[in-house]
Amino acid sequence: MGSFMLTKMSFRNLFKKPVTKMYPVEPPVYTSRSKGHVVNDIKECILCGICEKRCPTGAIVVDKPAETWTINPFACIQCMFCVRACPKSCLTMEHGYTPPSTSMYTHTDTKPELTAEEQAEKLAREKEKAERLAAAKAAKQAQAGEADNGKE
Amino acid sequence: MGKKTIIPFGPQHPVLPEPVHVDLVVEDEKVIEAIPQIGFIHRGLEKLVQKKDFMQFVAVTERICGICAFGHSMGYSETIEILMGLEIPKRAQYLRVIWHELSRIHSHLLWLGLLADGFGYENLFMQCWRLRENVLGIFEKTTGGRVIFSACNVGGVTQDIEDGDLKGIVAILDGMRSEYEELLKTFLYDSSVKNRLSGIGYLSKQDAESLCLAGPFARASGLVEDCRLDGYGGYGDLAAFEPVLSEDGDGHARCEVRAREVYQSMDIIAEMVSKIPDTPISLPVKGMPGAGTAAVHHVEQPRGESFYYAKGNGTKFLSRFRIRTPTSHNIGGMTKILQGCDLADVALNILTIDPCISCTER
Amino acid sequence: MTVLSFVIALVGFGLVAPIVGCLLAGLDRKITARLQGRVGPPILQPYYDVRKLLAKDNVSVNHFQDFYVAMSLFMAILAGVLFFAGGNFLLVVFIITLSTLFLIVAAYSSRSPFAEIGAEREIIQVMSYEPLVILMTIAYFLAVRSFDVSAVLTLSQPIIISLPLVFVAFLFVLTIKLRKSPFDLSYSHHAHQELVKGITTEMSGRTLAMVEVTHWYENVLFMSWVGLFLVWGSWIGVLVAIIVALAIYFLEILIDNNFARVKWQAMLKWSWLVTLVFCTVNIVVLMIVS
Amino acid sequence: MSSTIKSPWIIHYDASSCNGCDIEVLACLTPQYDVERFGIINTGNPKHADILLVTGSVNERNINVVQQIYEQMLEPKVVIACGICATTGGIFKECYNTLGGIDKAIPVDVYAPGCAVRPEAIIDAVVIGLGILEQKRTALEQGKLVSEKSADCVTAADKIVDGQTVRAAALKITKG
Amino acid sequence: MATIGLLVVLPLVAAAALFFIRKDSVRTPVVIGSAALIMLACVWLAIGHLTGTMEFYPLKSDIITYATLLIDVVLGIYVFVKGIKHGVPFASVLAGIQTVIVVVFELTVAHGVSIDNDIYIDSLSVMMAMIIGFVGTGICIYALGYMRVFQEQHKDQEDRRHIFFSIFFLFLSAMFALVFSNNLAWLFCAWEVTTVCSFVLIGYTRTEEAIQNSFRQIVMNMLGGLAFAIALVYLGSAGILELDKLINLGAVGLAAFPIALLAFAGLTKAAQIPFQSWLLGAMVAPTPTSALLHSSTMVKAGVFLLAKLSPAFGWNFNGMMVMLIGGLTFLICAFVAISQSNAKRVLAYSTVSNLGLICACAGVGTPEAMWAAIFLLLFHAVAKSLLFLCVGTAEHHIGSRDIEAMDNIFVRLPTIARFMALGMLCMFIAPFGMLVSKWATIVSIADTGNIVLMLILAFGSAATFMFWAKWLGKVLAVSQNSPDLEKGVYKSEWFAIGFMAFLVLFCSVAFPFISEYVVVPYLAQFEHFIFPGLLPAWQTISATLGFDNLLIMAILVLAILLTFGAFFGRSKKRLVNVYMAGVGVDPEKRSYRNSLSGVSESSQRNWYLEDWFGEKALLPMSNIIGIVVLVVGIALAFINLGGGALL
Ligand code: SF4
Ligand code: SF4
Ligand code: SF4
Ligand code: SF4
Ligand code: SF4
Ligand code: SF4
Ligand code: SF4
Repeated sequence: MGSFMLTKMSFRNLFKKPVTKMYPVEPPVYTSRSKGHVVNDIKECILCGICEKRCPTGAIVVDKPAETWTINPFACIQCMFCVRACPKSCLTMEHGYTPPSTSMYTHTDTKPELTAEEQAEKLAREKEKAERLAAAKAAKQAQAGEADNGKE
Repeated sequence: MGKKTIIPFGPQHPVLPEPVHVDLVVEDEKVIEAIPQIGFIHRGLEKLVQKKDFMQFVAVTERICGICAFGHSMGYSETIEILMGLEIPKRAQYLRVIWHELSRIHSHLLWLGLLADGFGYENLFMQCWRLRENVLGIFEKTTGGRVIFSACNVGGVTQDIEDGDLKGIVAILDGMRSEYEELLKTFLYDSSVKNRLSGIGYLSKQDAESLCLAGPFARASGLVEDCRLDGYGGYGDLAAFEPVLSEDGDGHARCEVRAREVYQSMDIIAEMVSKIPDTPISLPVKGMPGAGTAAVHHVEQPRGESFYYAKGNGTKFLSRFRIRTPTSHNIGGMTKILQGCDLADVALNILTIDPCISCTER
Repeated sequence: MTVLSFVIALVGFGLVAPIVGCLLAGLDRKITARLQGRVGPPILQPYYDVRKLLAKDNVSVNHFQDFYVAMSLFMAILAGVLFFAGGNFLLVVFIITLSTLFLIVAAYSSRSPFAEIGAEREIIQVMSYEPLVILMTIAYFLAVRSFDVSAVLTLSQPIIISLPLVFVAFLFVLTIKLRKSPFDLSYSHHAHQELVKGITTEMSGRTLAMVEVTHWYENVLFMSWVGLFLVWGSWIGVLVAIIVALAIYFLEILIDNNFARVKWQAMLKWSWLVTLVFCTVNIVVLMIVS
Repeated sequence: MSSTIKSPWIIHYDASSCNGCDIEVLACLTPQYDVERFGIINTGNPKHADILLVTGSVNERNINVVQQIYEQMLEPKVVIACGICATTGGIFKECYNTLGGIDKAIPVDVYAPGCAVRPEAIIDAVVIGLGILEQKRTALEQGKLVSEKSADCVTAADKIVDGQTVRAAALKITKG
Repeated sequence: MATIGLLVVLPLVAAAALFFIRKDSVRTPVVIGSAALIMLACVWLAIGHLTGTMEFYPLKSDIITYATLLIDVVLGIYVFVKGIKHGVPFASVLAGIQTVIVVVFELTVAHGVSIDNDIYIDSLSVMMAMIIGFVGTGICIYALGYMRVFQEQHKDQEDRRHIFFSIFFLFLSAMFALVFSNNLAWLFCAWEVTTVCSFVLIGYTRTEEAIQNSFRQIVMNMLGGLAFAIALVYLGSAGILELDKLINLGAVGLAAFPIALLAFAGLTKAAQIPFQSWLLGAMVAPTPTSALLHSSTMVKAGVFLLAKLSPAFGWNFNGMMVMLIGGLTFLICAFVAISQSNAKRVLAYSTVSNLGLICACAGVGTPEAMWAAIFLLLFHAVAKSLLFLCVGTAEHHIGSRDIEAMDNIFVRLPTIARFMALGMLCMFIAPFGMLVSKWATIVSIADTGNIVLMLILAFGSAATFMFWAKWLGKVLAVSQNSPDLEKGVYKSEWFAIGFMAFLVLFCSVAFPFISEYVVVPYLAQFEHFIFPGLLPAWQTISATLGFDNLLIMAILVLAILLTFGAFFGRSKKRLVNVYMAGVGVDPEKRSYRNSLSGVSESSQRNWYLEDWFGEKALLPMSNIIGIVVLVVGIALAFINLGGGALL
């Protein structure tokens, strides 16, 4: 029993600098893992829609035809399911929460228009792919043909 | 004197962190009747299993309650792991224990603060919450979140803590000890605190037993009641585990049990850190919970036993998921101790059972 | 007390007290915050609060409450003016009690369950400190041979020398009067008590602002009661009184921050016990000595 | 600048929050964040409060409570929805007993996202709320208020929404 | 002198007339007419004597002396018979003994004593006469309306209102006789008449409880009467049968024993511990009776006698006894009042408590204390009667005399509630009369340095604050609209209540002047024999209390009245609902959605702190202490102060 048992601590507090973080005068401090908002490196995104499927709150909407990736920051619960699920690892959980606002909004990333070079490269890639496919098909057919032959 | 004082206590009431409603019938300041009612936070989340697959659902369970958030995700994950026969790696088990015990420290500090506020000791409240920020800092550093941090999923944990950081956690906790000691002394021995806590809301061991109390509420009445004794997950590897008990059965005893459990948790964390093996932190989950399989599990949350039941049906959606939370056990005890107490003690009595309305109502 | 001194006190107390009271309240909040390891609000925060309250919408639960509260404010000012005009101490005591009564009635008039319980508790608080306050004035009379406040200025030594125990007992109930923990039963500035905001639950806007200002006036008055124990017929006395009053104010803040709120039973028991023992001993000794 | 924004008293109501946001609201009051720096007091009484912080979504049971608390607050008043549950219903929005965000019940002035909402976000939200509070006060003085969120409040407040201005406005308040 | 006769005879005639009047239409004008005449006579008396010094009148009328003897015998026989009839032999025994003593005394001892002055007038007795004349008759008028409702509500009871009114006026007559008699035998006769009148009035309803309580009253007061009779015998044999001579002897100490007996009689009549229970029991009577007993008659006779004897008290055993009993009663009954929820019982305990304070002041016996006692008596009379009348009317219109039932009375009975609040304010708060008088008490006690009384006063005041404040709060609680029940209140009731309210305010405002021109001159005549060395009365009071302070109080009363008149209830604020934790349903009824999803009404009951201050907790012990103090006090007076010397 006794009284004033907290007084020592109180006096210590009185003569020490307060522990208060002076936000917003001083910017907030984040750790390396701090969760804030989800950012999509849209260039890498292939609009596969896995993140949309994995998101438990339906915060992400992927519109393949329109080439957009949309997130509703007012629905995202920072669970990181999308980040972990993304096959391209193009989603990251950035520091810094979505700032409060007087109205709710969504954030949309559109796949950027490709530059001429990229266009060419893409075309080249597609062409190469088509060729590869064609080759493979041919090879398969050839194989099949062989097998048929073998059967016969 | 025909008339009685009848007060609507809650759901909005500054002393209640969560909405509860109590019809209080008071004479002078003596409570002669107290009829509680809840339901203001009921969301119906158990039914969500039909809409969220069993892997996603861990995010829902984590939000059963923002205080024992980790505990619920762990309880759920372990239930599913039992259901699917998964044995998760030891490191994941140990990490779960560490986070879970950290949660207990943060929960108890939070509760101690609220209790202090309940008896009008603002400074003490502030100091408890000031210390608690250390634990939240650990959470943010290790998982990125302060209160809800999605560190657990079925099959293990989502992120590792490097060994250096583990040492750091122990160091932070050790650093807290001396200041916590002062708080503990204030709670247990300061005359003005004792004056408010001693003797209020007494429940005998028999009462505690017949009312099926759980957690610190039960332990404060001398009941050995702690799921951690079952040694699930990493708890099985503890060298020794003795629940903190008190025989007094009053508000002060409940305060004491929780306050001392903070040390216990610190010790458990230190032990886990010293023993933690270097294994993977999760294992891939394949397949679905099988049709017709069911599992039950229980976890010792800061407030007591939380009970889980899950039933699979062969799809990615569970067909049933149920929780029974510590407060559901304890609410009978609360109504009992409210009878005949002083109005000034109503809030305290409600607080000393550390009610968790959010998880109770789900 | 002359008409002149009354007028001077009216102007002086009427204008200076709210400023001092406001600063004291601000200081209180700042120091409280620092004791808790926080930064705390600006010193002028109480002033901002009142200004804010004045700008709020003008509503009430009935047409009488704000009148009672205004009367409470008026009586608090009057008590202070009489005090500083050197008037009769007992009169001051009675009028400040009247001020409290108006506040109690204001709370009752709302018919809110929380305000009414707050009012009941306020009554208990009055009942706890009233004996001491009356005995203090009697002790004052025994020490000074007059009930007039101005009479202390004719003394050759402060009355605390003859009334040390009464002073201690007064400090005890001062905590109740200043509405500080452990005795902030009827309402406190912080929420989180079982009565929502107790007495002031139904007061809002301007009415609440008046309660705050009343509180400033009251605080200054009570602190000057502390000072009354320390002044004598010398200007040093005034200086000493101010310093000691500030120290006591700090002590009250410290107490506020180091105690759980007690229940009314304990408050009543303790304050009566302290009153009974300390005052009796002090007065008996005083009468034997003189 | 009037005193209204130097003394925002808050009331917090837990609609059907999971406690995560609640404890962050409470944490704002404690030493680490200490919003009393801005003159904020947690009054717990709608009649004294200027800002209503609601956490959690509304359900059948509490929607009336939320509305009653809101109605009992005196003008000028501001509502801040704290947390994802309060803004949209969050992960619970598909639950059978969840009606959705707070704006299903009362007009919301500021939405503060986050699960759980971070104390810093609450502070930002309050700062934005202060701007709106000040506008409403002016409107009240001119007799133009208003229990509903008026249109010009929204646009004016929107102007100070992006991070920079929020910070600037906040700095002005904390320093001034 | 003739006015005094008029004052005694007028009500007597009215009483006789009213005994035969059974019709309301005749009774009303008779009551009002006699009341008006009595008031006029009082005014006339006041004009002549209010500020004058003491005057004596040697009447030397044997007829009156024999008449008093006759009355004494008749009363004795009446009580004797009643006692037999209702099976209370103890009362009969007391009545028998008393009558025998008196008859023997009158026919033997008293015959030989020559009486110089039978009648006297001084400002105190004029003031008492004013109280009786104004307050008492006001209550009679009030009773007209009240008793009509009472009779309507108690149809089963035989209409005995003619007796009721007759006794009322008889009572007044006896009181007038009492305050002007210098001849102790006459005084005794009036004394006994008041006892029997209240006996009849308390038993008026003839219910079992009423009869039981009326007998409690008569037994306790007969004890006092017996003491009075013994004192008479004792004094008669010493050759002193005049009040003024007795008082002048008092300080010398020879008359200590008879004065102790007279003080005992006064204490029983003033319902002091351990005799408080008779006054509580008297609450079963219709409210005008209670009002009359409390404000202007009966108990006032007790304290009046003590106030008269006051100069003979001081630091002697008698003063000590009266002071201790008074102080104890003040303290304990104030506490017990906290635990009561029946409005009339609260009023009764408050009366007993206040009378205790008056007794204590009388016991202290300094000029300031006497000053305080007189003002306490005055303000108690006016404020208490106002309160009783309000409670009575309220009871008829809300159907209960429980304080809890008065919830929201502010809206349901707006005028009554406001008057009631005025009465309460006057009872316990500055700047109204009672508190100012209490102030003087504090001053006088501080002066004499009586630590026990200091403590009693300090704690008693706190208790007083509590029970009044909580009741006041209940009366002033406002809801926005409830039915107005005031329609059915009779004009006579309104008149009486309004009149009392006027008296309360008049006295509060005129306070400084009453003090300076009436009371202080009265006290000035005693300065020579109390506390030599103290300043004369007027100077002590001005030095410690100060005329200017009284003036401040009076101005404050006026200021409060004006502000209330100007602003009360004039607020322009928009009305909103009461906070109900978010689940309010109907703000008028204070209802809310309860735990069973139904609708409950919230309510608020005052605190009664039964465990701390209940009757059971406090009274048994205090009764024992009271009895011990009385026994020891009288015994000491008998043994120590040389009773033999006088003989
Ligand atoms: S999962 Fe990754 S790649 Fe697929 S749509 Fe989402 S962000 Fe794009
Ligand atoms: S973090 Fe979670 S809630 Fe947010 S978008 Fe990704 S999956 Fe959806
Ligand atoms: S399930 Fe229960 S709570 Fe729900 S409606 Fe039926 S009875 Fe009511
Ligand atoms: S708890 Fe289970 S049974 Fe109850 S509502 Fe939720 S899903 Fe349905
Ligand atoms: S008991 Fe429930 S509601 Fe309370 S903190 Fe824990 S999980 Fe949350
Ligand atoms: S016991 Fe309560 S706080 Fe803890 S996990 Fe369960 S619901 Fe959450
Ligand atoms: S937003 Fe997240 S933390 Fe907040 S109440 Fe909802 S689920 Fe809980």
